Amino acid sequence: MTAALRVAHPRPYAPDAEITIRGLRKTFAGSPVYEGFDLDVPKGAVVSVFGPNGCGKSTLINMVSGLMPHDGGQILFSGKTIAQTRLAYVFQNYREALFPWLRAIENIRYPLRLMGLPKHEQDRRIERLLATMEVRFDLSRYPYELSGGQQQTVSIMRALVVEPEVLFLDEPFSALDYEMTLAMRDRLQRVFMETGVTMMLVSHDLEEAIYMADRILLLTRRPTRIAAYLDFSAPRPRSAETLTDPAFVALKREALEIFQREVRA
Amino acid sequence: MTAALRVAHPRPYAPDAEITIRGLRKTFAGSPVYEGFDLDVPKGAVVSVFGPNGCGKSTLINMVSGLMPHDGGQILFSGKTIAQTRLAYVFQNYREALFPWLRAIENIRYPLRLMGLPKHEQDRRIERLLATMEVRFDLSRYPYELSGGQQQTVSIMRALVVEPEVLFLDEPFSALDYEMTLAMRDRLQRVFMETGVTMMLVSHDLEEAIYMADRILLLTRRPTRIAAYLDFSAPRPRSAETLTDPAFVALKREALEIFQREVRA
Amino acid sequence: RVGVFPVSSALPFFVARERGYFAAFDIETEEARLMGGPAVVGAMIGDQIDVAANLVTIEGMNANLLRSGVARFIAVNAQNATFQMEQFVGRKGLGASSLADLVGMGPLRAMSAPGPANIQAAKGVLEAVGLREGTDFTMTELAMNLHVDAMQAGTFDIGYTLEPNGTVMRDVGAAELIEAGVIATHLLGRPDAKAFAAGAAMTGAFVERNPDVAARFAAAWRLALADIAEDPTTRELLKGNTFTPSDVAMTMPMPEFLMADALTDQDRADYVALIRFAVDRGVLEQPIDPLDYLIELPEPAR
Amino acid sequence: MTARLARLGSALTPLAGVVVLLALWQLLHLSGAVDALLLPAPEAMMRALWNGFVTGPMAFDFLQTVWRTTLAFGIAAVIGIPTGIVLGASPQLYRSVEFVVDFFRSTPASAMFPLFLVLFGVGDEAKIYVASFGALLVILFNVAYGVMNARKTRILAARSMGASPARIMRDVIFWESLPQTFIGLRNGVSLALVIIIVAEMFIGSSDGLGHRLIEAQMLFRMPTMYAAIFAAGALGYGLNWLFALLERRVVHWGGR
Amino acid sequence: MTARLARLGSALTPLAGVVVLLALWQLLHLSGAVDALLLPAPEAMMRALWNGFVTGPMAFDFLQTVWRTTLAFGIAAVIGIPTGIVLGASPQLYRSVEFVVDFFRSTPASAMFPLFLVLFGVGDEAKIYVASFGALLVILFNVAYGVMNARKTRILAARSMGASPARIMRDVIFWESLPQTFIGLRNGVSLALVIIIVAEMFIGSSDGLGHRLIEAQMLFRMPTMYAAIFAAGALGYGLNWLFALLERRVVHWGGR
Ligand SMILES: Nc1ncnc2c1ncn2[C@@H]1O[C@H](COP(=O)(O)OP(=O)(O)OP(=O)(O)O)[C@@H](O)[C@H]1O
Ligand SMILES: Nc1ncnc2c1ncn2[C@@H]1O[C@H](COP(=O)(O)OP(=O)(O)OP(=O)(O)O)[C@@H](O)[C@H]1O
Ligand SMILES: [Mg+2]
Ligand SMILES: [Mg+2]
Repeated sequence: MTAALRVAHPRPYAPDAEITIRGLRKTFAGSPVYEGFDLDVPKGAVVSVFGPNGCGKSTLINMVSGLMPHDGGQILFSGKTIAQTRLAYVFQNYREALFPWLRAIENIRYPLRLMGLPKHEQDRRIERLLATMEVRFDLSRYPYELSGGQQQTVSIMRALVVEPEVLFLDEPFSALDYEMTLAMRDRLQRVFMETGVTMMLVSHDLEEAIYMADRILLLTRRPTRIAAYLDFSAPRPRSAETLTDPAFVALKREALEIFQREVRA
Repeated sequence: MTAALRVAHPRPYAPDAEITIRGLRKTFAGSPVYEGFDLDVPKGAVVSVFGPNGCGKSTLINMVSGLMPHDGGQILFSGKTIAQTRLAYVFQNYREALFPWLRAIENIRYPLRLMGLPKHEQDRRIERLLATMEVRFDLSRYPYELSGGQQQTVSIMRALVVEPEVLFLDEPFSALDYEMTLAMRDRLQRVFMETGVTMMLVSHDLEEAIYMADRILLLTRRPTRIAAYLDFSAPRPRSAETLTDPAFVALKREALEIFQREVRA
Repeated sequence: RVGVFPVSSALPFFVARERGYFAAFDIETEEARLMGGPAVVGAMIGDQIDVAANLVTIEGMNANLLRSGVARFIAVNAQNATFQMEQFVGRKGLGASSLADLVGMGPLRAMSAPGPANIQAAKGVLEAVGLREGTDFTMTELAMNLHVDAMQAGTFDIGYTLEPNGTVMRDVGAAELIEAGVIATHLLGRPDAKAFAAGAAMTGAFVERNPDVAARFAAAWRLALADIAEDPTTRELLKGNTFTPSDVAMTMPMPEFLMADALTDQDRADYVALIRFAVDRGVLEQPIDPLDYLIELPEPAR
Repeated sequence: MTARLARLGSALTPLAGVVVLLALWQLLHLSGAVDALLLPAPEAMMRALWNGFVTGPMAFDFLQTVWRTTLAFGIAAVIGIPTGIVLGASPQLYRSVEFVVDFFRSTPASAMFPLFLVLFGVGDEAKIYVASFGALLVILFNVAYGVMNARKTRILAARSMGASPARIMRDVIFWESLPQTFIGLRNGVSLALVIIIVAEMFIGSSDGLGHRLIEAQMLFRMPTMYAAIFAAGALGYGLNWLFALLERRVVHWGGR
Repeated sequence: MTARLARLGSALTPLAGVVVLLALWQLLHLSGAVDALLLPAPEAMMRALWNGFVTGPMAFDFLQTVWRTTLAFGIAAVIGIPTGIVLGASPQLYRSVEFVVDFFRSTPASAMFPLFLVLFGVGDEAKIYVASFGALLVILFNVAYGVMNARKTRILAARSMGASPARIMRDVIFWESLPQTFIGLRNGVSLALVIIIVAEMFIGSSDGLGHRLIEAQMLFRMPTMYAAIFAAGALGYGLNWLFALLERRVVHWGGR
């Protein structure tokens, strides 16, 4: 990482941003994914990331969360280092991110153990989490005994249980059933309203992306640029009515147009 | 498998069924998923399977396609054995079903090699397939170099290239972007219209499930029963208009009601 | 601390221990079983043992070449046609009753006990009777524990082996004796010559450090040698202590155990001749006089 | 009923191996291809084994060998597993010690005996350490490669949760490489046993299966020799079986 | 620039191992903990090595050992890999031969010499076969466990496409277990080398590193003995390095 070599960049730093990205560069096998990419994620906002397959959404989140090295540019957290920030991440491949040697419930408990919480506090937090979600399956099973959607549910629960400051969600509802998806959306919204967590959510469901978001980040094909960075400021809690709200419908149409123009380009 | 021990079952065999399931029984760790489960999948029909997480959709497809043993009951293909039927399967965990030692294009070619087709015929088929889909990424990459959605795309292409008689799709669009999902739906519809393949499609998107289907199979929670087995006979090719068709909207409402009743039960 | 290579030539150690001679001279022994010469020599150089109950003289001289005085022999074992140790055997039905009979039988597949000393002795003997390597015989060295198997399996025509393997082979019918005491007869020139192939040795460091203990040890050793010469029941001690089958322990040939001061002038000349052979054959890198490393310790005052 | 039969059958499967081995032996013996003195009937071996264990010293030898092997293996495992994990977690680090590991893995223990004699004296220690050393290298090698070949997603998951490198090794890499670790342990325990026996044969010992074996060889007591080999091999199988059992208990997620 | 330096650095990393080994040796030597006759300076070993290779017979010995090892290993790999795959694909089948595999894996080759001597004589064949046998077992064991521990999804995928069991083994299981196979091959090639050297030491040979080694040991020529050991160890490292290189080429998907 040659951050030191970075050329001075015109764009100023936004003071209220939780995550500030400047001049980000990432290359795979010689061809660039990101080049001089800038982004601000406001503190306490939900940013939905919407873009075509392979444009680099997972790559972006991986770099921001410090799991993947970037080739150039800077990623800054508001005043803190990544290590000081309590973050949680729901991986796109939730199957491989769970620990098969731990039961589902222990998978959920694991980040709490990492935080060094005493046992009773761990139990308390888990119980609090369970109380707010209707989990219909046996959490004392091992991950490989669960269906895809159940695994994804466990994965989300593991992320929520730490009450993170920053939450990354990479297509977190892709395997959930109709009911569960709705429930999880609501649950996330409630978490957001209660704790003001900063969230980056990747979703291929435009309706969902807008419904959840304060800001919608539309990305182009590789090399990836920002096609648009839209605002959606409907009041929370949002509900089924929001979906039929004219502002919502208009924004959705606009986003779709931008997306289709960029994708077909 | 104690098929021989099966007690006589009242339900008659449907003569026009591609797949006939009678008295299916499957137990995991002592608790049943299926018990005395009957189902007919008509020849040349698309059956969408819709049901809550963990109800046994993947399990059902796995058993029908002969990949997982069942504990009792019969699964019959019209007059043929499974081995004689050319079937294709898009796995829910598409990531692990691709061969990482083969390039994407070779992954797609693999089933053709299995069929023993000569090289030029393989090439011809692959070209024909590629001509009908807009693949925007480099197929000479290895699977682990592809994004989630790209991997899923390869997975679907591998299934389509063999021009199967029976096609199983387990949440095949879960990782695809907006455009790609639409394109794939259309592509599948075209395949269906051209070849009259029998299809079983698992989807959590009710709209998609109905849009694609001749029949919609609604499943309950475990132990899994058929909540409803609805017909949808809108003419093909279907398009965006279909989604606003009153019959479609009514059916969707009905299915949703049934589903919610069963899931909340 | 005594290093013991558990073969028949270690008998004096067991006699001295079991019959209480060590105890009588107030010596406590700690037995370290070591398989083969290199291990014994290494332990002597490394000062891990004080005495080697049985050390091949050529290996001892080799050690002395590396560091003078590491191996000082208090006793040596003679072997010849009477005191049989090394010998040539032939496979069943070979029909040779002396080495001379082998002439013209070639090419013979020969095996030898392992190590350059043994190989050179074996080759030297065959060459002395007029056989040439390559045309009349080919020589393969083989670990001692495989000798009986190899002869029984008919892998070789003739073999240069040591006791008790020779006796075992004859007993199980794996091979027939051709000639024993071949070093004395063919290399030293007389059937009654004494080939001092092995002996009991002390490290120079030990002798210097504890001359008194060394002297008492030698005295105990002397009593044991005397017993062995006169009392065949000492051989009972071969059983269990050494790799000697109990059924042959009482009958198998043994070398003649001699204290260093019991060597006659002729014996000394034979000893020098043997070592010179080793030097000539390149087994020892430089000439060395073995007599310098015979040590005669005074009778301890009791 | 069928389930219980099946369970019984699968418990007996390993016995099939014994039977096959003895049957092949018996056939070879009967065929006369090999001199009967050199390859006695399995029955003669069995008798020697029985006598050796019941009236002879073999039971004691067996226990001595078991004890030495256990010690040697224990040392090797305790050092080898953590070292393997740490080295494997940093391929660059592993490459820098790879020469030493591969060097000594490819050097016969018998060649190293002189050095170990010098370093550790002529007692049991030398044998135990040389066996430990051999087993250690194999365990370390297997564990390190298990770690290097492990999937990276779970490590990333743990890191995203803020786990320290040490925690990641303990909580993730250790488990992730566990199947390979078991293979290493089984390779290691067999090697420890082999080296102990060879040491008992060639560094000199007054007990142990290796001593019994070389003595029988020297004395041309073939049934006893084969009995000692059989005891050693069966011991090796037994130790491996223990680990296989443990593995099946612990690595329940294997292949899933 | 930095990239090229880094590449150079990583190419030199293995040398670090050599340096570390020699430095430790030198230290041990200088410390005087071990008698200098028994553990000569590494420099003396190096000189013996150089002389042995340039003017002495060591180059020929080295090639002989390489040749025997290659043959033995080749036979073992050609038989071991397919057998391992077939056995591993059916755990029940594997259990039934497990006794034999674990038995002989835990039996020292030196103990089996009498039998192999009887079966194959004292020529090169005996050495090569006994080494083959040893390496075969290790390769088979590793491959079979690699297969058993492999993930099942891809096998199911191939089966759903109508692949026959034989095709599945060739097209999927083989690849799936390839990382483990390479570990097995590396264990196997080291073991083949070890057994060849031990055989050269103990069953009649007039050349080969093992012969050179035992001769030097008998003559107490320590520098030559260590030179032979060093040559053997370095050969072992070289063979392992070849496989590591091959593995990095072939198993590009490792850990992903
Ligand atoms: N290891 C790699 N080698 C080469 N290219 C890679 C590698 N990993 C990712 N890529 C490429 O980088 C691009 C971005 O991948 P990424 O997974 O971030 O996409 P994504 O936006 O998350 O897509 P999806 O919606 O399908 O999940 C893709 O085009 C992919 O082919
Ligand atoms: N190996 C196993 N052991 C125990 N239970 C299992 C095992 N495999 C699956 N199950 C259970 O079987 C049920 C059906 O699983 P299946 O994967 O078929 O669900 P699904 O309908 O495909 O769900 P999803 O929509 O989440 O993919 C689940 O409740 C799961 O917990
Ligand atoms: Mg992605
Ligand atoms: Mg499923």
